[in-house]
Amino acid sequence: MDLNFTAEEDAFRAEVRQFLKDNLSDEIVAKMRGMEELTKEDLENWHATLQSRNWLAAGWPVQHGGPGWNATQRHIFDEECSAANAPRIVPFGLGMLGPVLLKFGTEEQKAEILPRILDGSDWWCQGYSEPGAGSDLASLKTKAERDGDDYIINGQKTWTTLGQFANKIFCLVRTSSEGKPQEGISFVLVDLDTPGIEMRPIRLLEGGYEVNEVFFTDVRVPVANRVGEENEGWTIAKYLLTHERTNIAGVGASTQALAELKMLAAKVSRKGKPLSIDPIFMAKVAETEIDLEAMRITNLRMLSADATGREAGTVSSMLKIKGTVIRQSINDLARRALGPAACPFPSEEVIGNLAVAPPEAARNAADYFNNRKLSIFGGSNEIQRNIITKNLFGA
Amino acid sequence: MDLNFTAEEDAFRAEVRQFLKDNLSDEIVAKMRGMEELTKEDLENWHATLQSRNWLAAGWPVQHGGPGWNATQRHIFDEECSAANAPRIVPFGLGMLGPVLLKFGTEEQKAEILPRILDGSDWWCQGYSEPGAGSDLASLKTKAERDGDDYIINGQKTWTTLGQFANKIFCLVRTSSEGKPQEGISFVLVDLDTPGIEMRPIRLLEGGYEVNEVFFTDVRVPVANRVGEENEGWTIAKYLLTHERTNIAGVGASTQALAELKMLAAKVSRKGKPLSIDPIFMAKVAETEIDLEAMRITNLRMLSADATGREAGTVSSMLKIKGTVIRQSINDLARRALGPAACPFPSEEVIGNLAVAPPEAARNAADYFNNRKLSIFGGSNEIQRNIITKNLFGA
Amino acid sequence: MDFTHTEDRRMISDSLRRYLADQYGIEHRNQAAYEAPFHDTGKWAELAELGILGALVTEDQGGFGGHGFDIAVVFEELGRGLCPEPVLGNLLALRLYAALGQTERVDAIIAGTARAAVAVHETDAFVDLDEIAITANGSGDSVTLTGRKSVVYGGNSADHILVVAKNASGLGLYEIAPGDAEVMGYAMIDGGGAAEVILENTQATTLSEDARGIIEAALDAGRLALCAEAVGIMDVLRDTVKDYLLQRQQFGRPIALFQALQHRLVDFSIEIEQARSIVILAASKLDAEDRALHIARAKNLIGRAGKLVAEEAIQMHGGIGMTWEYGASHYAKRLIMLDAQLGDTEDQLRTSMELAAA
Amino acid sequence: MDFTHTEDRRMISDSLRRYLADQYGIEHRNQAAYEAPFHDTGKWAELAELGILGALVTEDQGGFGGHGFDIAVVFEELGRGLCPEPVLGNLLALRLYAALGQTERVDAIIAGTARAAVAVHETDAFVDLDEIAITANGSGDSVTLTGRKSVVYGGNSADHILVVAKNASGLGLYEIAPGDAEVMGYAMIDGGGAAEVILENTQATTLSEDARGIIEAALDAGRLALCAEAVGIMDVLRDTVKDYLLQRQQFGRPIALFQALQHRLVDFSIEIEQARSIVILAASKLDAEDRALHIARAKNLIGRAGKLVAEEAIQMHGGIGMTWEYGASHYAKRLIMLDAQLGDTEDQLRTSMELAAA
Repeated sequence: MDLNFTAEEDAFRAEVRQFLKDNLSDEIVAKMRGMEELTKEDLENWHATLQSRNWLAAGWPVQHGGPGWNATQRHIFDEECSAANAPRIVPFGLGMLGPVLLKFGTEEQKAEILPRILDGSDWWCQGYSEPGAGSDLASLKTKAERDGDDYIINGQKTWTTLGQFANKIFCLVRTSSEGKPQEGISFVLVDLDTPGIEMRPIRLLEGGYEVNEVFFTDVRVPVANRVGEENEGWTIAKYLLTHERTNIAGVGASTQALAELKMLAAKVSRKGKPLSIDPIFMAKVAETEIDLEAMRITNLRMLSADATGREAGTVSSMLKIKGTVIRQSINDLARRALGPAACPFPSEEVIGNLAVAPPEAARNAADYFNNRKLSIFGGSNEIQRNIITKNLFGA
Repeated sequence: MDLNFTAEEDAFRAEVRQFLKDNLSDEIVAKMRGMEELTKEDLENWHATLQSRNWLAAGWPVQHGGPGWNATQRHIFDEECSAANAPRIVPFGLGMLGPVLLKFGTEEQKAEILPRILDGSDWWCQGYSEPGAGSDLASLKTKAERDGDDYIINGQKTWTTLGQFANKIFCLVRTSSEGKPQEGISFVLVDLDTPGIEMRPIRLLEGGYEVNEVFFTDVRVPVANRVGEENEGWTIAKYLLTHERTNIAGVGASTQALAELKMLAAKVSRKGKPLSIDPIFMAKVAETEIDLEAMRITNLRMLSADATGREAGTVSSMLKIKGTVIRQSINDLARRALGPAACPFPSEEVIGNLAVAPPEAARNAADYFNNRKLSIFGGSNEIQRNIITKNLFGA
Repeated sequence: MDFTHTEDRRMISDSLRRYLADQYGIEHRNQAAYEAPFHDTGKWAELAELGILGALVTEDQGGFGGHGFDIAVVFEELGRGLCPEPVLGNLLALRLYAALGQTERVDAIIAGTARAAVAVHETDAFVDLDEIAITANGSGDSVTLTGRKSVVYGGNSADHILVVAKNASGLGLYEIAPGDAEVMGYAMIDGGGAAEVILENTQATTLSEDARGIIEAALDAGRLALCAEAVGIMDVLRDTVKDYLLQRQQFGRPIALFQALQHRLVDFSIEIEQARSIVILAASKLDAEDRALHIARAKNLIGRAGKLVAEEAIQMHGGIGMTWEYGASHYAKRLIMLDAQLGDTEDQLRTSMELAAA
Repeated sequence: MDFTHTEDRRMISDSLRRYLADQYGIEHRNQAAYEAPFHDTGKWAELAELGILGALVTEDQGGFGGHGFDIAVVFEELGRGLCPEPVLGNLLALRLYAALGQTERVDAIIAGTARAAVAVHETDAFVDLDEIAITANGSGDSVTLTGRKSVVYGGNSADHILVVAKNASGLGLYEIAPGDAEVMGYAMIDGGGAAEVILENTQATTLSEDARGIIEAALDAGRLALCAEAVGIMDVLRDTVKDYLLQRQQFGRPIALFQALQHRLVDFSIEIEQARSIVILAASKLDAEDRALHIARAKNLIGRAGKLVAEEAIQMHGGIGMTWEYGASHYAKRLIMLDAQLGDTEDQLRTSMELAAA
């Protein structure tokens, strides 16, 4: 048993920290601390900054332009990025499509697509969920019918995150209605400029805009755009669900959010005293912090074991559930800390001129509401419990 | 809206309180506060005391020897009994079999059995659950086969509370295996002296003895001992499950337990201060007290509505669930209040000579463990949730 | 004991429910709630006509209600209809004007011809009146006020603003004309309007130099109102979840058949009944000596139940519960945010612990 | 980073697990645990032979372990086997004797030829050393002690009792022979022995007049031990529940198919992993400067997770989980009660809040 990082790992951490210090602007840090939506430009600039150091595609092998990090290095990188309030890397191309192509793509697909993800030529988004099939992916209805060398796609996708910034979408579509529902699904890549595609914004409950509906009407896509075999998209979908594990618990982001919460508690007062010395409130903060400490170790245990298969599914589902519970608990406490100052709708005007709350906390309530998504999107916590159940009972 | 009791009701309360003051011995009160098991004699004496005032069979009509109280009077009586630390009336004859006979029994059965419950000649116990059929009563297997004017009973019952004090048992038995599982059940009365019956104690996890297994081997019971029609026992079972509602929430007992908890918190200390001024502990006490206050009103609302049918089932299941959660929370806090003084096994010797805890609190941990039964016995909280679900969805 | 409302209260409850259902649908609501003045002035007049403001003070005071249950029935319906009108701010003002015998103001508010708001919160005085820092300069007719009052409910659309401020004898109550201060209105995140009120040597009329008692009573009336509003909201959310579970299919069957969801629906339904009960108790105590304890307890339970119901309602809806377009998400948002008004779950817990120990 | 145990630790863990499974079945355990001397002296000697006591102190001190992970692996197995032997009391004593260089005592305990216990708790000093009231009279060789020490773990079967008492320089550590005091032994509700130790001018040997630091360290080692024991217990309870759900039929199918139970099993399984993680962290910190903070945090989390797991395990078993005869009920009981030892969930929370703020 040794919970310490090696000297090399510590050196790597120092290198990352220095890079972030040198390259992350105060403006971006302020936006991140204030939970502001980043612009497309903000995100593209940050991607480019990382790519300049070859650190953008953290999970990719060296020959395809990744840094070739192991799981521990990636973890250290994630931790430092969170601690520095760096923007999160947009995962759809780098963390999702990239690994899929690396495993299932043809050489042509890899050669054509991967470089364009790295250099920012393409911004990918995800076409998985449908209005009638959220967590139950196998029941998806969007159809791709073969017509010569093309598929004709008809249907609707939803919850497409940052689709408004994207020029490409990868989709699960139904290419056959025979057999089990999972059996007739294929994974295809679609250019969002193709005629027949319409993207409509979905406004989230707190007022923000980050997800979209995507409508497909007779959209013609070359069969060559399929990744993997026809009707075998389910394998890819499952691979994606369990592949991206290093940051599923969100330990770094929660650690940062907890630090902000504690600073906030020292700034606001209740009954004439700083909230940070109120035992009832701080007991909740302390227990949340303890849970987070434990999860940090759980996360390291998983990294270290580098488990595969069934057990990996269980652990990553556990981290997803507990990680979201902890993050949502921090959000809840941060909103509460503000008292009635949490009430104003956090418009630019309110934050800029009215300063009802400490400015970096003005979006706490909005962030609380927005982060209710964490336990719903990407496989709801209920679905995660079902997955764990199956593994527990060996079914 | 009027939450006040009428002048008559207040007068009735005063009368009950005075009676309890005059008739409840200090010895019994001390045993109740100390959560000691009462002896058979203690219970019989208390029954006799109440019966001397005609107050024993609270739910029975006047012509059968009850006081003819309405639901509010019964509630007041229960509240005062709990507040005075009076023993609980043993429910099997008075609260369960009595009402069943009043509704389903023949005139002969009523005339023969009811007076013997009132005067203490008979002590009834309950033969419902079976090892394979706890909350799923319909799957019971104990068989009663017709042989002339008798049934021959074979099988096993379990969780028979205070069976060790009883001379009679009422049972659900299977008289037919045709149709739905509920359809072939009958309700029969059995003398525990009948050859072929063996009662074995079940020790509960905290070490106490209050429940039993009852084994039936070729036990011969006259068909005349059946209540209701053959194969229609399910109707009676369901009636019993929803009939006894006035005290299902246990508000009185929880109120008394909470008062004891608060007294205890003032007696014990943490970090040099009385636990009763520790905000972290007392916050939990306060929230439990608030929940109990709310449940007191929920209970009164139900009394007042005197609901029947589906809604009554929902409300009584809700009260059962929340009532047990609150009571168990009080038990948990009471055990915690003692710190390591909760550790000793509460033998007579420990309580009598060692005085590790305040003597009236020495059984707090045992009581905590024993009261885990509250959410399991008498229809587990899971079964109650299923009942409420059915009613919510109108299924 | 009697748990049925009087005929009069049932009537106002029924008519308010019908009015909001017919006239204040969720789309109109969401428009009104987030665009200045963050409510619908036309509807305000109609609500006044329905008598919902008169119901908030007694006959002696010029209304026709004024007891705990009057406030409760009105706000339960406002909750059920997710009404963003500034009734809370006007309730506070009405109770204060009425307690001080300011008949003219009371009548105008009841008639819907004037609106008022009460400025209590300061940055370092969220709930505890002892911490209020703004101090009245001068006395009698020539009083000025300087400082900032924060998150004044309905302050953006008020014709009169009552300001709570310190003075030599304790806490006083002062009236200002909004035009004499800087009033910066904004929408709240759950809709409806509030304002920052910045006072700088602002001329004020002294209404009372020793108003602490009536201020506490008015705030408690406001807390009761919020609790009752929460019950109306929770009833809607329970029904919405129930309907959604029956209608939504997953893995080929309605998700209402998934036992894990069933049991969670049951658990929060139980808390809704607990919430209803504690509001009944608190309403019955609004004029009693132990008012403050019972109100604090009620708002603590409502805070806990509300959080459970709101979060479960969003979660059990899945993605759709996260959207602006779906009505239930706004109900959930309001349910969460009302906890922050006039003292939240923990504030009320501290208060009830102090009062119970006293 | 490396989350695998050393070969040595795996060996002692495996042999202890096998020994307890083979030699200390639940029926024998329940007999030994509740009949004086509340453990099995024969088995104690065998456990000593297995080396489990030697594992609790370092090589320098005469043992062959002594680090956090040594304590953790031993106690995790003691938990898994629900062992009622007085290892906790002897751990505390060993750590103190070893810190003071009392080689003879250390060797005797490791060899299994002597047992010792540490008397800390008093009626008004459960966890906080500042509140200890018993004061040493005299100094050096002629010290007497008067007062009552409460719930001394393993005190009923100890050959030596270490007493924590006040003196002029702070907290001292004194040794008494049990025969010189009144030692009233009893079973604990979850099995195993403890004692009240009543001192009346009891002759004592001074081991240290300034022992606060080593006492705190020893208590923290005890807390870590309890946390690790809890993890072993929780693993057994999870497996037992899992098996029971698969085997128990209701309404014609295994109750493992009921989703509400599935999701609850998942939720407490997650807490078990969290518990395992926090024990690893705490074990790694036993010799570190921030030991006290990490130990307090671990025992707080263990208290919360333990309560959830124990209560759910009983509940999900239904009636059978309520019985003495069924093994899991004893595991649940131990899991609940160990929280009360050496400072419970709330005590540890207060401590960790104080330490984090310091």
